[in-house]
Amino acid sequence: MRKLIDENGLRVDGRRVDELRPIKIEVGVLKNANGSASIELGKNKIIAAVYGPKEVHPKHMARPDRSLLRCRYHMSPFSTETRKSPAPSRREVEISKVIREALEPALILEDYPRTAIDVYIEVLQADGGSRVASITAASTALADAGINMRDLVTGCAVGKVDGQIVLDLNDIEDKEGEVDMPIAIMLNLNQITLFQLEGILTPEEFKKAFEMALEGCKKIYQIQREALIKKYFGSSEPIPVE
Amino acid sequence: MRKLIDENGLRVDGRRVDELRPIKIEVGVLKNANGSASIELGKNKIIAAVYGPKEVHPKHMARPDRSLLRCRYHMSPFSTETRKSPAPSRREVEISKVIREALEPALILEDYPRTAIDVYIEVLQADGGSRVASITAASTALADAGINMRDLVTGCAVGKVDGQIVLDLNDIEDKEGEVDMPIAIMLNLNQITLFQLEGILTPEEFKKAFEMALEGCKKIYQIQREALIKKYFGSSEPIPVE
Amino acid sequence: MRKLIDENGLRVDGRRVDELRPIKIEVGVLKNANGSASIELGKNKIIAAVYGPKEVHPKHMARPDRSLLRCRYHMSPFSTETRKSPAPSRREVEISKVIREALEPALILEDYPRTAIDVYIEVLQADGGSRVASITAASTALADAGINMRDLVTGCAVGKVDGQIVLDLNDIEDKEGEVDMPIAIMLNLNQITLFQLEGILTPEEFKKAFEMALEGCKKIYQIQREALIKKYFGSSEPIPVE
Amino acid sequence: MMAKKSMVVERLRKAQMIECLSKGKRLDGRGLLDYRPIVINTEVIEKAEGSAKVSIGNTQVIAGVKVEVDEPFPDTPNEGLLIVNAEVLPLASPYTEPGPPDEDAIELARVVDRGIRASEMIDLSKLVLIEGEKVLAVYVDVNMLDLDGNLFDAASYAVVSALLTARIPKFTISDKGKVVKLNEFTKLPIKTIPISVTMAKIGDTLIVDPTYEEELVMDARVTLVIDSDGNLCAGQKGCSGALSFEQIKLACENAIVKSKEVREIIKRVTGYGEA
Amino acid sequence: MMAKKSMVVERLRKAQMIECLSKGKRLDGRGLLDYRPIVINTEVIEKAEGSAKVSIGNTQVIAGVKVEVDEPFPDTPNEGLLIVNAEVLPLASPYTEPGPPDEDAIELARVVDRGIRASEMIDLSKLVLIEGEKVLAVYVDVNMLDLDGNLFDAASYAVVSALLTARIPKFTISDKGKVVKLNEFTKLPIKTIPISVTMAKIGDTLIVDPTYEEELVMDARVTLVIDSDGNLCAGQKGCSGALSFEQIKLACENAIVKSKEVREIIKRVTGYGEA
Amino acid sequence: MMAKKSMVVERLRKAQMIECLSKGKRLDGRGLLDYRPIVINTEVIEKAEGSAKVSIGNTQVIAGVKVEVDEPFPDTPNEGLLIVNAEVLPLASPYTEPGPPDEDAIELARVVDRGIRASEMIDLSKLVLIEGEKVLAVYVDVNMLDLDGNLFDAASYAVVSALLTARIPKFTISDKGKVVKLNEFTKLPIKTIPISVTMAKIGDTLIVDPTYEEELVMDARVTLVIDSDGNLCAGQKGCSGALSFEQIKLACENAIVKSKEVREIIKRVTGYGEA
Repeated sequence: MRKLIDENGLRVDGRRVDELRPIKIEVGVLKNANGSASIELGKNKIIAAVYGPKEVHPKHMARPDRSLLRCRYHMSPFSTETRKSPAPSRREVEISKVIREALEPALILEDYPRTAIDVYIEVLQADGGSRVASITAASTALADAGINMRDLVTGCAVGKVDGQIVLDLNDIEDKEGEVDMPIAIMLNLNQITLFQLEGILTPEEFKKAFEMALEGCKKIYQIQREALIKKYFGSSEPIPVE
Repeated sequence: MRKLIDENGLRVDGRRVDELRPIKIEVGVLKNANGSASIELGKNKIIAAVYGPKEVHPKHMARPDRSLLRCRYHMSPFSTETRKSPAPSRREVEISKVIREALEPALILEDYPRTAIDVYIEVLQADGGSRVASITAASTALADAGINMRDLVTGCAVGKVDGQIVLDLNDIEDKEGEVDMPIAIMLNLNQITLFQLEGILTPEEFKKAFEMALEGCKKIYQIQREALIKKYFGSSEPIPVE
Repeated sequence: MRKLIDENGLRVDGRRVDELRPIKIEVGVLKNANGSASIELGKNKIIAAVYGPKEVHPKHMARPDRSLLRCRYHMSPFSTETRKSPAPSRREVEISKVIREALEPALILEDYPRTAIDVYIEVLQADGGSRVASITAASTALADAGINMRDLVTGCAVGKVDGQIVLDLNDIEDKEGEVDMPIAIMLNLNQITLFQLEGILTPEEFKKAFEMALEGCKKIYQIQREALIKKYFGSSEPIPVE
Repeated sequence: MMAKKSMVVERLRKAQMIECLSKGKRLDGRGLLDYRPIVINTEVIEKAEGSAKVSIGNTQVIAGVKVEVDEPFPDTPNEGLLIVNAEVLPLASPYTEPGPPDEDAIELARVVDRGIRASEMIDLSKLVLIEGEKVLAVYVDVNMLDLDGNLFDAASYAVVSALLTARIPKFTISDKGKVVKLNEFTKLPIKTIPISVTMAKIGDTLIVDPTYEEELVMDARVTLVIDSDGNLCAGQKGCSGALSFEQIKLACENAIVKSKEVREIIKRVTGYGEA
Repeated sequence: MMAKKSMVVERLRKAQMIECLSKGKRLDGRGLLDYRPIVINTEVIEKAEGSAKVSIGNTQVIAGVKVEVDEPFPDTPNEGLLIVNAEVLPLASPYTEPGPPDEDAIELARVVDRGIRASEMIDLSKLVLIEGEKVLAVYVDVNMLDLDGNLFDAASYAVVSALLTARIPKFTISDKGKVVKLNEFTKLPIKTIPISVTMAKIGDTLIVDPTYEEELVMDARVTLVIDSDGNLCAGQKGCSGALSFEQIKLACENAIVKSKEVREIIKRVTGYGEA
Repeated sequence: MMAKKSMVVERLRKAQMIECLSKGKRLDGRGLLDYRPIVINTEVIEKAEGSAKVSIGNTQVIAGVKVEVDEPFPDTPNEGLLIVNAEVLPLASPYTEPGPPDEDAIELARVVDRGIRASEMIDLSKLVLIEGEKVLAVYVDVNMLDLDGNLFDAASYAVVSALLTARIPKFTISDKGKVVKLNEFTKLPIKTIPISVTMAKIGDTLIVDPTYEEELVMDARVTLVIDSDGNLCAGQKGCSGALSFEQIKLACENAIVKSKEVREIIKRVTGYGEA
């Protein structure tokens, strides 16, 4: 097994343990969608689109007191090292579900009774952390669609590599590392909306990992805000948080 | 080919040619179902559950003059020597159909217009005769659900092994024997509700096999009754047939 | 690669370059269908049936101003050299679509609002040109069903074999030849309703091929008419075109 | 495959039919145990190794046989494969829809298959090319073209006739152990001719070869397959009614008698048994 | 798996439950961190290499282990295969329908699988027969029989218990390099016993082992899997609500405590660790 | 992919469009034979061997090429494989739903594939590693991202651009006859650049590169693919209307002219043909 952190504490892509990969978010990338956003995080290239609130088909699925949130996370056949069949895998079905449940706490679905809101996520290129990047993009697209929200949702993964807790795993760290722990939060509400863990952590390591993930989310949140501001106010300058 | 009946007229599991395997029926084994029963017949372990009468979805399938009986016979992946795919096989589709058609003559479906009655059968472990054991369990579960019935339906298989007509084939006899003939009857009405035959019988052998199957059904019918009595009257003592 | 046209200008089945294979059309071959026709063209054996105008299920697919035309082109498992799976292939899906779009211009669908017309085509034996033979049979079946039409639709393929433009490709010419160009026309309206091309043609070759296909269609059209006349007027004698 | 009809019409039709049957007659004039005319044409699909088109009255079906080289099933290394599929084509009736085979088509295919297999019509042990490795797989696909009742018998006769007249290629094993197809042909190894006889119970009457109209009101259906020696080799009861103990025995007797008639037709048409 | 209920009833039930939970009690009288009675029976399916039936209160599930010889995945040539499937059978509740596993069943199977895999319960490197060519594939299928909440834990305990008691055949490699099954048996190579602890958040209260009624009104669900050393090895948050940062930490503490209790039950029932 | 719209609005829009076209103009100001701006970016997906993102006006598509080692088809043992798939992603328009490709997506993929294949763009005989045993399989998947008409041309240009710029690994055959991937790269063996030109017939006018709005009212669609020598190599008529004999000839002439313009754009963007 190759070493994933060198003697200087640097990772295979030269990052420090608590450093994010380059990240870029763009809002309004699709004309047809009611809201859309693309994200690049490391080699991840992901587009999220929102359609709705809209009529529900079939009608009996409509909820009289709120909107029906539906979510599809899908990987393009060319997004992975080995070609992926376009049919949804069990992994994609599970991730679609946890992403929906990560976005739902932030949405004021009661404002749109008897409607549906569809979130479609296409992973054009996959790197480590595609599900958390997808959540970040999707919540930005929901804001772009003008859906009433309690807060943005921001996702970030943390993990354990060569025995050390590290932020924002890339593909190699994800595959060869010991632990992957993706989370998503509503930063201003101190709430976790996605939490998954795979791999062994002591209770102390868990706490450290969790704090590191929160720090990552804070940085990504700023980039989400800037992307929205850039579209709506024509400026990409950071605006002070209220 | 190994001999399936020895010089003393005993079969591979020590039974005589007209002897049933050990059989055990229990009523009310599931809390959620409106009626349920489990059966053990040799190594068969089968659960049958009844849901209904209930609303029909989709509605256009409802019948204005009777209840819609639906039936699903399904084998668990671990129920067979070699793991079985959980997707329904063509064999399971056919058996689901013949079981439904074996139960339907006993049910007074006219008493429940515009409803559906679902019978779900899960074979947790399969041995020879799983379809007839399923019918026996399912009709007991239908009685447990309080569905109006003309009679219990009782299933039993008969076959030909080493040239002899034998009752209640086990797995080896089913696979290596010459003939399998599962039947189901309404004992008190002298009616056959399931009849299948696979393998060569002379007309005389057919008559003999048929009579032997009827005798088997009579014994199994008593056990069905006792299981119902045990649940509803707290006793497993045989009560004289009216 | 074997030679497909010999020194006398004759093809593998002895035809001249502009000669059709033997063709036979019969009308009213199925009792249940509202209209039906069979065609034999070379080794092609194809049945087309029409059901409708009829109620649409599901209802929301009905069009308030016209009938909904549906079409299914399907090959029997035994219709090809190597057994074909009965599940529809992508090729069958595409051909079903282009056949529907080849028939639709001829049908006065506005005369049957809120209904559906189903065209089912079964290829019992496939030879070169099965899609154009299917169109010819299907439009004859539509006429047999009494659907209001602007004209019959007549299909014919033309291609390029050993560098020469040839009419009505058989199986070997289709597989080993250079170009296949199936077309369908409404002869009396000078309109093309199906056009496909696969293989390289110079603009001049294209014009020549197109004219040859039109000549083929003219001959086939006569046979369509005769088949209809035979059924409805009991005679197979050609009746002069109005 | 289920017709939509009003309950009132259904009850009237059934009453009328029972009335008629009680006089020993059927609506189309046949006797209770009469088949409609059976017409069989074989070798109708040149690209198939065997084929037959069968009509019984207005019911039309077609079967085709394709033979391939395949691996045997692990539990029967010394037997060739026989795979029977049935499709009720959407063009066959107003009540059939496109899609994968439904439970009716699956039952149909399995009962036809069971008759062939249980009668041991084909000696599968003679279809082995290399024991445990390469065998012939005989695919029989039967399509329903036009429905007017009694698909079980029509499909079965088509499959049996296609198998009886199939012309299958010979194979040899090369020095390197490869299967090589020869340009010679042979017949399938036939041991018996199983004949399916399907009866409907309407009221208390058993009739042979029900039409679609009769199937609409029948209480139960029973199919029995009889081999050339007059033995039973497969059976299937269908539909939501029951049969009395006496009726099942009567059905067997009827089947044995009727199977002889039909077997003669099939032998004549296929030329089977002639030198 | 979604119950139909009127909104009014739903709100009333939730209010009542929150009221009750605020006093540290549950509707069935349990304390917030109490499990219902856990009953485990192993070796209930003789034809499976391992099996276990588990009930937690009225929830009943059954798991079976089947072992086959298969090829390894190309990217892990030195590891055996572990495949966990879950089916919520239609007989298990009025809200389940026949059909392929839906997203709930897929999530369930994947979370159970993740707990086994991430804890390294089974030493997959010891399931290799011929490196890169032949390995043991361990299939674990878990069926939900009767639903009353907390399927995640019930399914997980059934799978773990079936694996702990599985009796798998030994294999040897013949001179010709073929895999030969021996008539001897062994246990799976077990390294740890992962225990799943599932909690529901209702209002602001975390409770362990929710019933179906509690699941109907819960805001969020969190499952944590703890290994024999008291470390976390898998986790999954579910449902449309959120958890506060404090709640996730509290959930970890609860899970570590409760996992010890359950592990003792499983060890006792399976006899694991006894000479 | 079918928009819902009222019949009245549809008729008005069509009347307006025909009126406008009769003056030789289109609603967006283009001439009848003008393309919208075509923007092509290649090598946008590093993990794919080749890729291209193409927009024509507001229509956006992306194609990726993946190369694998596979077995040839039995009937073409001396040719590599080319497999083109198309998906209209649900994010691409309000009228698209998740699910397997429908007939529109299947036709799209097959027509794009036909243009590549019939033009002999790629010399498939040069993709053979071991004759009859191992060949390169070139998968091209094209996703529709944002729909505003003329998917046929956009998808085709994306596929062609991705193939022209693909960087595929070299392989060698080891002494033991195994295929070994080298750490060297090469281009695909390109013989010609096929260019798809799609026209819509609205009323009696033929226009090039229809928008979604124009597609809503078009009577027929015709796509012609022209190779580098100005020959026709593939064609497809679509939609429920017909074309006159003259229109099909006119369509060919238009396609030959327009294909040259687009080929120049693709050559410039991909650098194809430059030393």
